[in-house]
Amino acid sequence: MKEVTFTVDGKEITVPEGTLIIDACEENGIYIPRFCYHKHLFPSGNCRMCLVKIEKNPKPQPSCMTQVSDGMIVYTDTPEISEMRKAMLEFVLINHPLDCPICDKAGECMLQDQYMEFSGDKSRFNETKVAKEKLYHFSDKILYDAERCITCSRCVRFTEEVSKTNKLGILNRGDTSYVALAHGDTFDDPYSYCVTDICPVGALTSKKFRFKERVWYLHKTESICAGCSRGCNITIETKDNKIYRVRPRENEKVNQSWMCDFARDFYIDPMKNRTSGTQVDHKNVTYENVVGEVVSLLKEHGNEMTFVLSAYATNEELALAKQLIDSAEVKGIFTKPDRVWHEGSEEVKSDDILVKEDKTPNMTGIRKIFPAAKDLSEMIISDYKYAFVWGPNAAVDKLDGLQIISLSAMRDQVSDKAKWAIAGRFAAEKHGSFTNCDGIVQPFRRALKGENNYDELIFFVGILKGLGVEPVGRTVEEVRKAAE
Amino acid sequence: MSYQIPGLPDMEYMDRQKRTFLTQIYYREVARGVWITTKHFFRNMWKWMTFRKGGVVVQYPEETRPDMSPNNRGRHVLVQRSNGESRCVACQMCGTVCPAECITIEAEESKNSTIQRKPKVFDIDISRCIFCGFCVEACPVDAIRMLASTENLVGYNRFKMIYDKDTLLNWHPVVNDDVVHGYNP
Amino acid sequence: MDFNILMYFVFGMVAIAGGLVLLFAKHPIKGAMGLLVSMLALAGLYAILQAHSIAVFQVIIYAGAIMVLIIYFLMLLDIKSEDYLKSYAKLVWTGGPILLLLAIFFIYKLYTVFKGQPGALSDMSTVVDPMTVPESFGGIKEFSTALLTKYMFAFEFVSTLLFAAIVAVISIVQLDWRGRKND
Amino acid sequence: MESTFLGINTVHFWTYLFLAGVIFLFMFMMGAVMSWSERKQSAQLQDRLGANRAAIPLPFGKKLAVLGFINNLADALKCLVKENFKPQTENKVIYNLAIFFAFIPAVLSVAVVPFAGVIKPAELFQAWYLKWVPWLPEYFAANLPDFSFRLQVANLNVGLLFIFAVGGINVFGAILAGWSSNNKFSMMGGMRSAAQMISYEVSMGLALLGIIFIYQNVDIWNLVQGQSELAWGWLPKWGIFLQPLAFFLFLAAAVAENKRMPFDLPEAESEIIAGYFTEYSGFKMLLFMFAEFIEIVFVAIMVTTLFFGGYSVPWLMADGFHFPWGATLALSHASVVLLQVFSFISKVFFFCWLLQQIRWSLPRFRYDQLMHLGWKILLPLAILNLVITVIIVALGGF
Repeated sequence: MKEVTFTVDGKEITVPEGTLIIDACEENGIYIPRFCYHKHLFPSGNCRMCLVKIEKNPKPQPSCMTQVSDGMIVYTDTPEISEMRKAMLEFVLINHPLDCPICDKAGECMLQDQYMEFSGDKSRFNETKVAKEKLYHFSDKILYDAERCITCSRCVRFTEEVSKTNKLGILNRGDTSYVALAHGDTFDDPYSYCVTDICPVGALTSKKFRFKERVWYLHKTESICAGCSRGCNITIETKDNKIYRVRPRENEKVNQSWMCDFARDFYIDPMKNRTSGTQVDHKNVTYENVVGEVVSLLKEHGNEMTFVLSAYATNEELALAKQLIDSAEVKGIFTKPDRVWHEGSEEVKSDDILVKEDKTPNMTGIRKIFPAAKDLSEMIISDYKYAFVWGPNAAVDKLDGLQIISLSAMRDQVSDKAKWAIAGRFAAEKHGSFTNCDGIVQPFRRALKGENNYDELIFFVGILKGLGVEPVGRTVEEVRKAAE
Repeated sequence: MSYQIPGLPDMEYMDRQKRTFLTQIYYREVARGVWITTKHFFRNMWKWMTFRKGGVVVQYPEETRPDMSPNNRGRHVLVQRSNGESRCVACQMCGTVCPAECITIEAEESKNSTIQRKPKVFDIDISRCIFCGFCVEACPVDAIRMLASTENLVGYNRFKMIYDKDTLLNWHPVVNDDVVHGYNP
Repeated sequence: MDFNILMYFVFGMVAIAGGLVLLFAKHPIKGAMGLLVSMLALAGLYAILQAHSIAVFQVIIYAGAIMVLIIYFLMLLDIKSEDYLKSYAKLVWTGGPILLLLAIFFIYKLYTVFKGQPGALSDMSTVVDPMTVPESFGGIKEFSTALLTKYMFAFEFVSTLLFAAIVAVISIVQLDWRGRKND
Repeated sequence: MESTFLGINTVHFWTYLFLAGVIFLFMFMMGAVMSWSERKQSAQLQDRLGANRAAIPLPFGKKLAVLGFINNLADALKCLVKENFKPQTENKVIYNLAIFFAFIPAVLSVAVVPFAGVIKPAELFQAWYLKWVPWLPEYFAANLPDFSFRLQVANLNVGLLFIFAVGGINVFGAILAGWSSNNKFSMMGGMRSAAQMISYEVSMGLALLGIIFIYQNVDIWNLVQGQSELAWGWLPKWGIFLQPLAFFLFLAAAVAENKRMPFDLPEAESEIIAGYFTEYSGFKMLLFMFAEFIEIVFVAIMVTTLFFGGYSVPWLMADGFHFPWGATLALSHASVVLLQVFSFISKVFFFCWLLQQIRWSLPRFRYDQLMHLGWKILLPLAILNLVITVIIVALGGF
């Protein structure tokens, strides 16, 4: 692609042809304020916040609508520009209710941030503000506050371009304009929560997160969504070991800036039917006891055992499991579509935006590490006496008559039936990495403290040590390094 | 060597170069110091023996100082609306600014759609509070104030020193009925 | 059993145990503690022999002054046990035979003493019985008189021993410094 | 035939065992009183009220606070039940041994101090106010008519030196605790205490040499006997009158030995936390504190015994008062003994009070000031005092 060179504030920048000024500047560390411009939406240029001075141009130009050209000289920080930003902010704030104390966006609000950074002036507006609808229920997920809205049209463009439902539009004009649905319609979009993320003010808020917690208290952890094999990059926001919300993280290759509503509910809804502790014959015993029993079982009956893998396992755990299977000479390796994580979550079929048919995060990883693994439905029971079942949702009737070792974070028929039951951890509770459907390996960090003192990795390390095999690594980092 | 501060009597400072032997062996200075403390000791003992209080301290929970300033930062209270509800909108400003992290607030939806937000839980842990008054400064709706009174701020049980919303609302304002409808800047 | 005899054995055992700790303790401070206990037990032995002055001076001079200084310097120097042991490992080959000879000599001496007096051990009670020693025995006056007249030379000669020890220590430390310079 | 126990006369054995128990208990009680007066006396002289909160609840809403004594009980209870922290040190043995080195000498050295004169039980229990046990006077009159003993646990003829010997061992408590705690601050505290105690022991010994020369004795019993005599027929030969300079030198040196304010550098809170016992907690710390309080009492006892005539009351002889103007007042043996004990204990109480008063009045010395006072002031003065005393004694002075 052809490259062009231009100058911003006396700094020479070379970018591909066709890049917008606002993007080119941001990549080079110059932040231009904006409300309506979003990287993954088509620019509309209606907020006038991103005006820049371009030499030989009589008027300031919106940087989100202007492509760079060779030899262009741009100024982003002249007195004129900063005056214009101040004026623009004052204009936006004329009818803004300034109810930050009761606004959920407060703390991450673009209007707040840009006012503090680029203006800081006192209001000169003494007249009465225009009162509008404050509680407009778009759907049972999304609430709209027309007073706070600055009609940047990001949400409208999102429904047009990304989710392609075309539900939202802007009604009226001037200071009475607001975002609205068609009469009698609801905003039932599978990606509807995304509009709360892209809304620069607190006009569109999530009902699930409404008044739950102030955003500056939330601890943000970078993670990978375990909802389907797409592997969207997400940020899990927690406080006191509780997930308050999940938001998408920008990744150009995987999910751009979006994620589906299903996955957000998937994380926020409290996990039901969790397993806890370690049991043998439904009696609580210590973790060390169970590890000892499983080790002796693997030593004596390894060749009569089948190993059913979980597609929720991380690559690092799978590497250790492979070592275990090789050293204990386990006979059969199977995998299963352990799809459902909690009851009542609605089944979403695949679509051509993000959601994939395969609802497990790491089936690609299993295929890579265990090319020989067959599906559980192909198993012949009479070949085996014992089954090591990892993860939930194995077909119980396929395991009839076997003695089961269950390692699962979720309680189901298999873990109830298991002779040896070990509680596992949910994806948000451990470190590791998933390989998504396109084969991209994405690491993630633990957001929650697990209830148990051990996770699957520690369990496998313990088993390997019991078998007298030196594990390739004892921490996620060591295993990752050994795999390289 | 003497050194005059206006309004104070002459103060003598020791010139280290001119210390006498008597000063250097300390005994005379020690005797002078002990003499002062002994005078205090016997005066207080005499007061105690004649059933008067010797010390100048205030036995706090039983006694309180009568000369407390009206600006003293004492007990926290929540300001009410005319219907008796708290004026607080649970914005967490006080909890955020609190250096002792003693304020716990949980918000909930108010039935009044103009107010929208109100506290479900509003706890102040008085045993942790350092009475700095930042919460009063931070409050955007003048919902939290501090009374001058410091009565009964102590307790034998630290859980009883956590003041909940009802306790904080339980006071009788002397100000006129300044009602706030919703949040109106 | 007589109380004095009982205490004699107790103090004797403690003294020997302290000496053994001094010899075999890996850490120099523990060795010094062994020596200290040994000193205190020796003072106890003097005390049950009614030699109160000697007992008290034993504690004042050896336990109260010299051991304090030794421990003080051991703490300041912070000798690590292994280096300390290594430098003395060679001394076993010269010190061992000498120790053995001394042990044989003392056993022989004890043997001759008890051979001549079959009831020596049981007679010890009469030796240390408070009734049989004069009232002034072990008093400061008698002790001083004896020390400053009869044992004057021995007393002064022992102080030269201490002087020799100081010279030896300085020479060892200086050797050590020279070694370190080469590092 | 007298019965014996392990070769010791049974009556002697039980008498001295009883005496040792009583005096041990006395020292403990005094330690408790000192820890109380540490709070209440300091409060009084600083216009405060002092500890008065801890109380035992009584029925009808009353409370038993006993002038803050219950605070002491609460403290002891707290120290007993609280978690016992231990430092990560490889010398657990020395760490635990150090407590004994600090505590035992404090109570051991009081063994040679006489609390009263010769006691004759056969006569003593004849007094109507001591006839608590009916058979006791009859038993002593019938079986042991001539039995008498001194109110002193150990009758050593080198008593004063014994005190020095035990005091010398006391240094180990601080120095070993400081070293074995594996803590820089503890180590500094131990070092400071060792340097300080060794320095001041010299002046203390030299100051007491004057006393030894005047009374020509190191036996504490004889020292007190010597002080009971009269000079010129009217002045008691107390050490304070014969050796006034030595008294002041000894007082300063003894406070320094005691590691109390203004010489509390080994445990200077503002600099090195708690010095050598920083790493001790719970009951072990309590023992260190208690040893310190008992040492205050012991310093008071030493001052009383060596400079204020011990148990002696001016002009009181074994059979009553003989005033210098010729009048006499006959007293029974029991009355004399009780007067002596009372005299001794009241003097001790006064000096305990004085020591506390000094401790709460003065700021801490700087380290160079401490060493300056010890080596450049006290030591030359002690030597001067000694020389003058020797000259006077050689000229046949007193």
